[in-house]
Amino acid sequence: MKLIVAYIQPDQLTSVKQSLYEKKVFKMSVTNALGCGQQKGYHESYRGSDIEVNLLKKIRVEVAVNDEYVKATIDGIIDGARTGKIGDGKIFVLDMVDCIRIRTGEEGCEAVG
Amino acid sequence: MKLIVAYIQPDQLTSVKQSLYEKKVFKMSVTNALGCGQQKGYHESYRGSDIEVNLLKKIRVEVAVNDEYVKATIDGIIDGARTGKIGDGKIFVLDMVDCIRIRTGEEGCEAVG
Amino acid sequence: MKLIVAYIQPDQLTSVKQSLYEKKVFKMSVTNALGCGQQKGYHESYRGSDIEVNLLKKIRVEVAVNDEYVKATIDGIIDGARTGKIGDGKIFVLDMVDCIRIRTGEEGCEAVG
Amino acid sequence: MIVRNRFKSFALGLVILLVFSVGAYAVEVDAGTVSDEMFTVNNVWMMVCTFLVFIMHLGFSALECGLTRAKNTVNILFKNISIVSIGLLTYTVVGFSLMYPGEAFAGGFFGFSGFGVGTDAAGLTSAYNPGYTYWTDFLFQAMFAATAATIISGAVAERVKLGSFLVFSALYVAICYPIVGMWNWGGGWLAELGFHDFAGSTIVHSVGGWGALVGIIMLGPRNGKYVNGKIRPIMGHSMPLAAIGVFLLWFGWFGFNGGSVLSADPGMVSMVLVTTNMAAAAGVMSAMVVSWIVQKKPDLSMVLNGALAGLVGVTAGADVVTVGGAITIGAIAGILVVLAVIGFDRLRLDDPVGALSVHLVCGVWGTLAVGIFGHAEIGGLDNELSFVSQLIGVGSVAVFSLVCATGFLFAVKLVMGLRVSKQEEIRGLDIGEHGMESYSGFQIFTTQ
Amino acid sequence: MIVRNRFKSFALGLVILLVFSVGAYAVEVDAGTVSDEMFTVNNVWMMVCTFLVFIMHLGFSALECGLTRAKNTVNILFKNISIVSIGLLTYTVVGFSLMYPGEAFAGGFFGFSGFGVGTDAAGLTSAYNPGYTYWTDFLFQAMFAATAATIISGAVAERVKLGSFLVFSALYVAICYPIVGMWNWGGGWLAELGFHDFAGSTIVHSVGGWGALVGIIMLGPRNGKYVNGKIRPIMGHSMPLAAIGVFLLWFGWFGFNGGSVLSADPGMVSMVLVTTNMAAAAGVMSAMVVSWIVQKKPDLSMVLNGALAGLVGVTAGADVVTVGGAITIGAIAGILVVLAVIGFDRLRLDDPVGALSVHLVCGVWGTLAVGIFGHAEIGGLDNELSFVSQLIGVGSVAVFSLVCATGFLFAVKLVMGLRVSKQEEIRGLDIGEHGMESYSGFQIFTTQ
Amino acid sequence: MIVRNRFKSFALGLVILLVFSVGAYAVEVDAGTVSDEMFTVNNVWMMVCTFLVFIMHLGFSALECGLTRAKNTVNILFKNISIVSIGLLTYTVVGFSLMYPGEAFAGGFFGFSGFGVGTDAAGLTSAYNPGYTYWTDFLFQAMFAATAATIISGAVAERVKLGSFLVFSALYVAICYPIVGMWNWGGGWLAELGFHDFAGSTIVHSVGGWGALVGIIMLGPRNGKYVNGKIRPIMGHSMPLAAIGVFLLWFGWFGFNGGSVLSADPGMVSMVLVTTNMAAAAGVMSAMVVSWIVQKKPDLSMVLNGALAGLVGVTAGADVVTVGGAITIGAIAGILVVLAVIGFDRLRLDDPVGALSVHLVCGVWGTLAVGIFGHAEIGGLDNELSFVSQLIGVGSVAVFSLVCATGFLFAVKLVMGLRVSKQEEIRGLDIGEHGMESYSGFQIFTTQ
Ligand SMILES: Nc1ncnc2c1ncn2[C@@H]1O[C@H](COP(=O)(O)OP(=O)(O)O)[C@@H](O)[C@H]1O
Ligand SMILES: Nc1ncnc2c1ncn2[C@@H]1O[C@H](COP(=O)(O)OP(=O)(O)O)[C@@H](O)[C@H]1O
Ligand SMILES: Nc1ncnc2c1ncn2[C@@H]1O[C@H](COP(=O)(O)OP(=O)(O)O)[C@@H](O)[C@H]1O
Repeated sequence: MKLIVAYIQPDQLTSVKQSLYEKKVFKMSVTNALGCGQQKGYHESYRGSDIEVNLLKKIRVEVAVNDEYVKATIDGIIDGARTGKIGDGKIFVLDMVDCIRIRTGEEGCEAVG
Repeated sequence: MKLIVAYIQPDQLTSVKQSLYEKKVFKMSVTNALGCGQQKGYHESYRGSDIEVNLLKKIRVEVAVNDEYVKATIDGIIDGARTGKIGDGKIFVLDMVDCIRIRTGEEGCEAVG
Repeated sequence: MKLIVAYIQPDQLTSVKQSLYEKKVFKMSVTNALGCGQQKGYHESYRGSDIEVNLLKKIRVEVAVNDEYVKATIDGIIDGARTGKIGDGKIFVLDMVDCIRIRTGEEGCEAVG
Repeated sequence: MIVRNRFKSFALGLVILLVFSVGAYAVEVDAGTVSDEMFTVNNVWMMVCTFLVFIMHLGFSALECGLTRAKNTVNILFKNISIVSIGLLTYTVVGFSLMYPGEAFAGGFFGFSGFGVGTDAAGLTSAYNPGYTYWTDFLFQAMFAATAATIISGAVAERVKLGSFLVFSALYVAICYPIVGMWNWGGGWLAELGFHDFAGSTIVHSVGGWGALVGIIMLGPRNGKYVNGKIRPIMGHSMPLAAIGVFLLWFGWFGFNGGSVLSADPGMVSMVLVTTNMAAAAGVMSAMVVSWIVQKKPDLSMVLNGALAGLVGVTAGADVVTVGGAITIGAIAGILVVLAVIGFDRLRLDDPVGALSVHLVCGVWGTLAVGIFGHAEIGGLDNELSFVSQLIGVGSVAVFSLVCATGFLFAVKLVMGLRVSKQEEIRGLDIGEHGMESYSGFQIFTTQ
Repeated sequence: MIVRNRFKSFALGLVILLVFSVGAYAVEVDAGTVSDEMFTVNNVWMMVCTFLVFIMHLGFSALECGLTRAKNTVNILFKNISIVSIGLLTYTVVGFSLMYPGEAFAGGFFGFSGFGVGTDAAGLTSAYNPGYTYWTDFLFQAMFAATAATIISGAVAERVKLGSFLVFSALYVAICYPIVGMWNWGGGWLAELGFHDFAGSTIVHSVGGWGALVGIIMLGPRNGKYVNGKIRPIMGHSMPLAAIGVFLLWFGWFGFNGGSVLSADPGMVSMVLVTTNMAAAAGVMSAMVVSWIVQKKPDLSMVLNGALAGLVGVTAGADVVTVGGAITIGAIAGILVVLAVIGFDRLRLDDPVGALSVHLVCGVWGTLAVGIFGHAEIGGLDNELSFVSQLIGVGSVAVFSLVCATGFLFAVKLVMGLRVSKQEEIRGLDIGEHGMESYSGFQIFTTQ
Repeated sequence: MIVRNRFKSFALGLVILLVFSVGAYAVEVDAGTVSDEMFTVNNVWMMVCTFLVFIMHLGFSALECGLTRAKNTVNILFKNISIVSIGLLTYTVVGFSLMYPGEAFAGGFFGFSGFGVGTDAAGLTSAYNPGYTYWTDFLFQAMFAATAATIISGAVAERVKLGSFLVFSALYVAICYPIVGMWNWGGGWLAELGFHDFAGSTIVHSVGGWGALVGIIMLGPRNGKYVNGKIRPIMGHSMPLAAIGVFLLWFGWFGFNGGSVLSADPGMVSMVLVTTNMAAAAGVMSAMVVSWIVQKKPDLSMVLNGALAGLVGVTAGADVVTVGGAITIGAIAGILVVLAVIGFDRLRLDDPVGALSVHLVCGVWGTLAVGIFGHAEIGGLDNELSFVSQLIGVGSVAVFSLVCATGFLFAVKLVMGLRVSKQEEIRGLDIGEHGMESYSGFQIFTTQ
């Protein structure tokens, strides 16, 4: 089991959801986040003073999948999120030791899907 | 050391906190998130057009614990979060390599508690 | 590759960014969170009833780094976040199996930086 | 001036029903009792007061939204804009004729001069009244009417079914309020008795307050308010909205009380504005002091309620008290409101916006205070003021309002149900009743 | 009274250009036609109406912000406060002289009495007009002027370039609006024809509406609104702001229509206020019913639009309809607005705030309704009301406004471009055009 | 009219202390100088202006909230509603008697006619003043009084202790403001000198501004504003609130300046409204231009300040300038305000809302501008206008206000301390001073 964490552009969320659906990945969790990477920030100016904003708005997607789905999930995310511009984001893959469905108490691979 | 990540229903947070306390787990971090799983979404309608909302409000709880506490923590979360209805959420368990307390610099198991 | 997760005081974010920069760690993702630990909460009162608030505002910082940067990153966070007062927060280190840059499809260590 | 001999009036009835009715009135045309100029300036002042009372509905909306949770905001705004409209329309159809039936149709307790509104040419001259035309009279009174229902809205917020509330409001504002209003302002038995309620501490505010009390009891507290015998505060989601609400209500009170003089009489109106403002200011200060002492830190929501408390308190006697009297009434109202908010919570009466404490408690207090601090000669009244009359007024209005509210609410409960499901309450009435959100895009914790 | 013999007037021109102009007017000094007192009270009422119309601009701003996304809020507020100022200044420089050229300079279709404003002593007495002084006249009219541009602002929100919009607005409000206004209120050919538009259903609202239509077509829909042939709603970010907007607009309408009587005539003004309020209330109720039926759950934004629909609808005939007529007009407007919002969306005309549905559709409806429900004798008019005249008025204003709007917008598009880049649109105009955020610190999802 | 021979007045004193005082006044009863009708209409206008000035306090509150951070919003609202109340009450107890001691008690620099307020029957007739009754006079002036303290509130926001601020405000508004006011409007030495300050550019706005300056210097900048020699902007949390504030202030200015005519004189009042509005519009446009040039992108907060700058600027001379003069004054004020905001920041004077730039800089500018653009004959003044008198007025008020503010603030600092702890400042004054949040449920980043 793996926990896949992806940072994507906010406006790509809908298309990421779409392409994950096509890969039969239906479950995910989403948080909003600020990210700082290669992408240049922008300047805000307020009452005459400048401020550089380099924490840009991003969406953090978390998907827990069984190992056989890892590739599909990663591909799905890339398909949906890639625009080719700097700032498209990253995917991190973590090992997951266990997974439990709260409602039923199911454990492991059963619980993931 | 494990990092336990749980997605629960927002209104169960108080009771999860409660039951973790009873299990002597006092530390945790909470973020709000949107989740998409088995639970059906609902329809919003705005100015005559419909939209299906299937990213539902969830709470993400993160608890870092030493290995001997893993079971207690999972049980605590289940106790507090289970309502028996679809949408109760999931628990993900990750391996944690290290933990540091920023204030003192303590490392490892010491730092977790 | 490691994924480093740190909970820090909100007002230390700027100085954490600063000291990570000095350590040549330029990329990170930030979410806001609520935390509950050793730090005492405070009382709010609304229309005559009291409520104890013990979920305090925190910032969650996530940095993916290659193994040789782990120490520098942890030191950077500690440098920037330590005030010596309870509530300074914690750092969790997780093993990361893989990393993909969405824009280019690069994988592994390449993708992290 | 343009002469219109007959007016036909049609009125859109409750929610869907269209009630068409034609009213032909024959007010006797006296020679005008004041000069055209005086009549015009009086009427201008009354129209100004009318729009001030209108904007109070925005005040009520903002206050109610501010002191409740973000997930019920659409619902609250919806209720409030509907109530204004329902109030105006039902007042057209039956309210005005019930409240001011005129001598021909009068009775001590009940009178009705037919459906709809309309006037002949005399209604547009000072023969109708030296202070205003027929239309100004009607509109000013119609704006008042909706207020009683709006008060209830705040008390039952965050759990009442939309449809049920609208039907109840329509009934209450169409029937209960005008009948009570007639007792005093329409020349009924309370007026005969010498009961004095200048601008409605009892007639408007406590009528709303009693309705709110019944609503709160019949609905029960919001989910999560009283848990394991402990009070868990449910915080309002926007203090700026609450403050905007209170400032606008205070603003509107210039018209609510200032217009109740029913003319632009310079001495009287300006004195009423002074007593009104002083009571509000005193209510703020005393609520602040009490809140600071009782709650350790001064609570903004209490101080906002304090301003309203002072205003409601002085409303019954704004024309018969000295400045000192007004300050005293306001200060006591400010104390009462803080203690009442805390007290009602102890009694497990869950009132999200403090409607009971403000409108009921201070409405009663203000009416009784007329018997204590009022001087008939200040207001140029014909009769003496008496504590006993005031008490009778308060009591009889209480009984009638409680009966009406209970009856209507029971009927509505039977037919439509009163309260939304627990699940809907948790998710919020915005999604449950309207399928939309009030702050799309904003991240809002909904743990409560 | 203080006598001032000559006034020089300077006027700050469009955006940067300062246009200095001196106007010396010689209104013939008649003996006053009304008493000083009557003149004063008339003028007080007109000044009151002026500030009521002013606050409508806050209403428009709040409504537009509320129904759009948080990331464009700074931009919307910026546009709105600029438009008021541009409207006031251009009206000073050319607008007033175009709209009310006076007999000396009049023509049926066009007249101009020179740059700037100014009056001699007679302008301050009832010799100028029994209802108001020259200055009151000017300011009241100037407040109206900006409204037409503000209407367009809502329709093109979230994608129009700031500079382009400001230039377009300046042109539209300086040239198109006053010329159309002159046709009717300035005594031009529509007035001669017997066309009746009491307070501007056509002259103000549909002029704005036609401009909005052209803007919407030329700009195209917002990114993400119509995807793969499906309509994806883009939700407004703050229903409280939207509701504040509508309440303030309703409030302002007391002045918009009440002031259009052009005096404080008690009977006429109070009747107009009644018809105005009743139409608004009816609009709320009928929009509620339709929305409840069509959308399954009642939509707050529709009901808010319903109130405005009723108000816009009754604006043309508020002085010539019965209460029943007003309710009917308002109720139909409330139905129309809901269907129009849905209909325009089907036509892929992306109108974030419903400006077309409210101002154009109901403006046209209200104007035509005068030919159906209006009675000339109620308003004391000299001429008869006719459906045909109304139709001619609606049509001719449509043609002229469409031509102006298209011309101006094309010119602006050529020189400056009209629409922001897609990237800027996604990130939000607040950052793109102003480099700032409207809700600093708040977490806002920007997936849309 | 109702005759009241003696009024007793009680007044709730500062914060806790109740000061009871009885005032018995004997204004000589002249035969009325104007007709009853004229007196009534004058008085109606003045009452209208009074409620307009009242709602400015909501404007100030909203603006101050909007331009500061969400974590201090409860505190700001609390301060503002308290100040209105404190202002009204202290003005009752001492302010009115200090500011308008009347001939019997007058002095060039100081006069006092005893505690409390009250009038005999003559105070309710035009014998008191052809423009208003005693009570209208008092209430209108009392509404002005609170304004000076409110101005300071914005400047010291986000770091001042609640209790200390309230005590300071009470002192400043009870003592400093009325004494300065008397110098000019109460018939004191500045009036004798021929100093002209129509509605208070100096008497109200710069009195507030100087107090703000002392407050800013004594408190120091907010934590995090100036770091390592660099200016780090601290963004306001809600631009819609800020815009609501400015629109309401502009709205209120119709009464602030319109009421300062002290009657409903049609020519004079309407001209004053025109100059007032034109200056505001010009301030918006020039601030926009300057901000666009200097900051590259036009800053909404600057343009909002520009409107206020124009209004403050024209306040001293609204009755003595031409329309062209008003536009010029407003335009220059709009330029000054943008440069001043940037300038004060360079000087490390941390003024969250721009109170110094708006009220002090433009207050001074407006007063001096009377000496440049003013024509005594436009305002029908007895004396000539002179730049030197204006300068003396500005200077003497500066000295007195600075001395008062410094004295009071030092005293308060000694006894209670002025500034909250750094930790409280970081967490927010809402939790520190009030134990509550302003936006419960919303996720707000508090990194700043
Ligand atoms: N090493 C990292 N640790 C944590 N987050 C990262 C890291 N690298 C990238 N991110 C996240 O991914 C986002 C996009 O990265 P960026 O470098 O701007 O684009 P790209 O990957 O296309 O070069 C960042 O804003 C940040 O949220
Ligand atoms: N595979 C997954 N990856 C990420 N988040 C998940 C996954 N499965 C479930 N979740 C989270 O758990 C929540 C509840 O899951 P759901 O399937 O609706 O209920 P249940 O687990 O009771 O069947 C989801 O809304 C989502 O936030
Ligand atoms: N075991 C844990 N699991 C999850 N989060 C934790 C844990 N321990 C600490 N935290 C996070 O770190 C924050 C600071 O911890 P706290 O115990 O208050 O301070 P300190 O580490 O200085 O003693 C907490 O508010 C919480 O967000």
